[in-house]
Amino acid sequence: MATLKNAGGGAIVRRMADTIVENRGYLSEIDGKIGDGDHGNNMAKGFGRARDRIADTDTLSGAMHTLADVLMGEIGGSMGPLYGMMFDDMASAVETLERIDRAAFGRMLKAGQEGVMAIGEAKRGDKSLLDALIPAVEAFEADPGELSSALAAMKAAAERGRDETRDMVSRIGRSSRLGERSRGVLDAGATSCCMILSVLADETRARLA
Amino acid sequence: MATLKNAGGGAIVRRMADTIVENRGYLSEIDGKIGDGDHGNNMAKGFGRARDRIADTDTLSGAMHTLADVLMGEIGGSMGPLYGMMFDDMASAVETLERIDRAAFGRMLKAGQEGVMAIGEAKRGDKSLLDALIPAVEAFEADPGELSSALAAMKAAAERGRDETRDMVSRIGRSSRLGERSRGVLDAGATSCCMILSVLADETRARLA
Amino acid sequence: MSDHHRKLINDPDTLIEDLIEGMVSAHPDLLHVEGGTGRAIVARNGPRDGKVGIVVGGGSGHEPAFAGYVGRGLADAAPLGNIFASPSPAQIADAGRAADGGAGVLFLFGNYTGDVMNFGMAAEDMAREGVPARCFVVTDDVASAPADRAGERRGIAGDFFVFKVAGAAADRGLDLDAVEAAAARANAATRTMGVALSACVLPQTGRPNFDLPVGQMEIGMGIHGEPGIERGPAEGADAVADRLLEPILEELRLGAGDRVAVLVNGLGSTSLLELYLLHRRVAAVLSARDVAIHRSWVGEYCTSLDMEGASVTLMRLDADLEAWLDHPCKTPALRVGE
Amino acid sequence: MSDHHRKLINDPDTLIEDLIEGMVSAHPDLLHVEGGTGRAIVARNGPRDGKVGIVVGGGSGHEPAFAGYVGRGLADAAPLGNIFASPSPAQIADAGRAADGGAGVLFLFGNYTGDVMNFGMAAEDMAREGVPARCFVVTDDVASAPADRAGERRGIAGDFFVFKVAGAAADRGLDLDAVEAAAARANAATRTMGVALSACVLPQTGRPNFDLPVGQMEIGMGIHGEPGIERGPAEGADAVADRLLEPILEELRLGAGDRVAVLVNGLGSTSLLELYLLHRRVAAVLSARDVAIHRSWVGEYCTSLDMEGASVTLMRLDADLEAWLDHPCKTPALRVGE
Ligand SMILES: Nc1ncnc2c1ncn2[C@@H]1O[C@H](COP(=O)(O)OP(=O)(O)O)[C@@H](O)[C@H]1O
Ligand SMILES: Nc1ncnc2c1ncn2[C@@H]1O[C@H](COP(=O)(O)OP(=O)(O)O)[C@@H](O)[C@H]1O
Ligand SMILES: [Mg+2]
Ligand SMILES: [Mg+2]
Ligand SMILES: [Mg+2]
Ligand SMILES: [Mg+2]
Repeated sequence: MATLKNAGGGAIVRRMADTIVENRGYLSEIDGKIGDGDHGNNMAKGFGRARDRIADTDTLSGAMHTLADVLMGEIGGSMGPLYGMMFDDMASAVETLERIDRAAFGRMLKAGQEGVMAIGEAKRGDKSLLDALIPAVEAFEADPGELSSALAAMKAAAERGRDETRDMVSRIGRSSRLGERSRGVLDAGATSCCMILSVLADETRARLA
Repeated sequence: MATLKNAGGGAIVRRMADTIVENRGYLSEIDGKIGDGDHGNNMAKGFGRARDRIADTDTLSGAMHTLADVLMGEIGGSMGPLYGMMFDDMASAVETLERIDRAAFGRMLKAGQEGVMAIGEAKRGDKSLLDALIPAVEAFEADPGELSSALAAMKAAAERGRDETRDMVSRIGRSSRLGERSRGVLDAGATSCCMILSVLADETRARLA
Repeated sequence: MSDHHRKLINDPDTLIEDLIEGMVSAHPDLLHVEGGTGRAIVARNGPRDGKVGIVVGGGSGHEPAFAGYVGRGLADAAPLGNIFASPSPAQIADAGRAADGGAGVLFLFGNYTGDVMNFGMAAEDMAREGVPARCFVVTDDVASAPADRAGERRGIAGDFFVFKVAGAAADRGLDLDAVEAAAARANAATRTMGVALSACVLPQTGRPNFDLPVGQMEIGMGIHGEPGIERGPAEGADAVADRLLEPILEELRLGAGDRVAVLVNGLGSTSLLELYLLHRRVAAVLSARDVAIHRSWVGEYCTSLDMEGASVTLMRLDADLEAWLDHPCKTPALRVGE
Repeated sequence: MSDHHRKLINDPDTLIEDLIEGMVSAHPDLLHVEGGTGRAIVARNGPRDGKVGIVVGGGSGHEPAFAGYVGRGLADAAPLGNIFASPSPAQIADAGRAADGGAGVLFLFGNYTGDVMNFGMAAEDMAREGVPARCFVVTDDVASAPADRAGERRGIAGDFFVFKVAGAAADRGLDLDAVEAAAARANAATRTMGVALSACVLPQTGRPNFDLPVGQMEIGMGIHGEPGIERGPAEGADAVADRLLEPILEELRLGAGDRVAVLVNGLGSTSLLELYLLHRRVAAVLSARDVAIHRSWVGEYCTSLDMEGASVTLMRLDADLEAWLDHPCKTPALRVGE
């Protein structure tokens, strides 16, 4: 059964960072509709800075720890703690492993989800990044196939989850005071979370051996 | 020989005020090119306020005194003193007269010009309202015909004078620090002065008896 | 013609570091930087043994808030976040450590998810180091939630009064419980509502952070451009002042004989002339109800970069709040007393 | 979508009257109105027998200038003109009479045709009433004429230092000649240059008073939007600070051991964040030349309504200027000393 080598996973995290930095303007624009228009700026600052400290040859867990340290230690904002906890807990779940198999990958995803929920106290349906993350983790678990198949299911579910935030009324964060006016636009965090999970799925699948 | 009745000349000053108020935006726009963009606002405020205190039946000299009082007492700016002195001295030159003939009209214009020059210390060619006023007064004097004809000459000269300010380099007021950059646009004060003299010419000619 | 606003900044990546250097260079007698993160601005003459440490903070872009309130009698330190983003726990803890005089530290900040999480994490970190640190969340923005959910409201310009009161209480030697209680009294007595007439341009990108057409206003908009409660054609000074006052007066139930402090705050590019016109109306409305103004502040105290707009804040006074408000302080943005 | 900016004003015809009511309502302990024109704002605690009266003024639209500088230790009174237009002689004379304490009155204002004429006429009127009144014209704007015609220069934010010095000299009891001489020393030691990144919107009409495309800047622009010396693409904080400093440093011939006061002034909608970035560079450049900063002010002290832009002013200090600068004053816009 194909697994992912922990070593060399730094490249995956660097591709994530590339995607976030490329989408800086887009993510800020979405956030501007019902938030304060800075999601892309904050994210690009954190991921961009982490990218400079990560080598392609780093382990996946090491790279995620570095990313978490930058987000939580230097970036602040909402994303510092939320994605900081997510990547920190994901990293801790696999840091002792040389190779990450389907089961370990699933534990890693689940740990990330729980990390976000512990610090942010949001639930599914609140119109947040959890609306991409939770269904993605569920789909990964539920998929009957191998790791590659589960990753594809995860990515598809993240995209659907992101799209579903469009019709939600926000109950968390900056946009939660808008009531009905928050309906009709994507959630910025769900959009960035979907990007992160998509890169994770694509880059992992390309490295399965 | 046709002359102008001093009584009822209030209507002439009120028409002047109408014209200035109507051209508020245009005069500010011209001033904006090489000045601070407020010439129309200041003028409209002063002339508009004076208009409310003048009756059509007032004497020309009385109406000009009222206008001068408003300009000098309440308006300030550059135009308060300059046009204030002009109308005050014009009014004083004819205030004892029942009818204003060509000679008296000429003395009135000359007094206005001297009033402006005494307070503002500008000369012809400095790119100011004097570049409309001085040639207009000269043309009035030089005209061989009756009052009506002299008024027509005055109006035409004021328009030429105004147009000539376009090619001048400013040596006075706000725009004088621009050097060559002040060339190429009309002077705002010359433009308003030409409006004032045009209305004075037209309305006087319409009332000659 | 481009629509890209070039702001008077240098490298966007060093924006906050440049700001900190600028503030300290302008007020070297009042401010300096402490701690490894380089993000904590500390009063030269504030923190001292036995005094509760006062830390105020949040994202940048609200200058003079928050570092402008650092100085004797007000805040001991402020950690500076990025534009519109909470500082990180490490940056906050730097400020907390600098402010600590052995009597505990109070963190005061506006009610935003990011700030709640980051300050909360910093307070936990400090507790582990043996420094009792508590969080106090300002919730003055009446437009951001109904009265029965007042605890969910955002903190905006009312920070000014809550910080001032907490700073004075600490400076007078009250203990951590009492300082927190003073802040709570100030927060309970303070209401703000704002109006925006334009978006603000994010200095890093040169682009407005949302869309608000010229000639329109948004009532109740937040200081990061969070949408408000109503959008419509912009109105004049008196009409806008009346709209902003209405919910404030209703909630504070002000009547004859009451005393208030007033803050008319500019969001960035509304002229002082306009702010004075707003104050004129506020004073007239209060006077018609026989409510006395104890003190007013008119100017830019909590901005939203270069947003056009303003807010009105009232704090309903009692004898203690009045005394804390009048307690001397000396900071870059606020000076009170002799 | 309309391009008409609705400003937070009421009837344009009562704009200045509303502003005056607003200022007095916000600072009743410091300010009141005297005289029949209703346009003279007077210090409650300023004018007194035997003191030279200090009157500062000019057009409105530069708030807090000029009435914001009225108060004990600085100006005794300020007549308020219409937006960007000198007050009239009658309005000026109201201020002059209120400021008169029998030792003469000094009128201080920026060098503009309108102000020169109106203040000059007012001084003549007062002289006829038996009050010796003199005019002092501030000429700090290096961009407005070459050094050999420095007397023709405009007065802009440097007003701040010249007014402060004259106010202190009068408060210390100097006679009219000596106060005038102090103002002259301050003016001779003060240089300013400004930059605009946008036009200002005239509140009465809701329209910009000239055209400056987004992304462009004009170096040397006046505080009424009078064109400057160069237009080009907008630049960053350091580059702009360097440009503004260059002619100032050259004219003031500042070198090792010299001391200066610094004013980084916002024109209306440039954020305090940006102003601090400018100050950062000013401080760095001065420090590289071993020039010491005695004191700095960073904020909005002489605006141009809501214009985007800033100016940098330096005053080269000697012992007297420094003492006058440090002399206490208490006004709405400026407080110095204990
Ligand atoms: N408590 C929370 N739990 C999970 N996600 C959250 C929470 N609060 C906010 N978010 C996410 O944060 C996103 C906004 O992020 P960002 O713009 O970077 O922060 P801020 O709102 O502080 O400016 C939202 O779109 C939402 O997905
Ligand atoms: N000394 C002077 N003598 C005559 N006209 C002058 C003088 N100074 C300025 N002006 C005129 O004033 C006009 C500008 O008027 P206005 O815009 O109302 O005043 P300000 O320049 O004070 O804003 C100029 O176009 C010029 O014609
Ligand atoms: Mg955001
Ligand atoms: Mg003008
Ligand atoms: Mg934010
Ligand atoms: Mg003007």
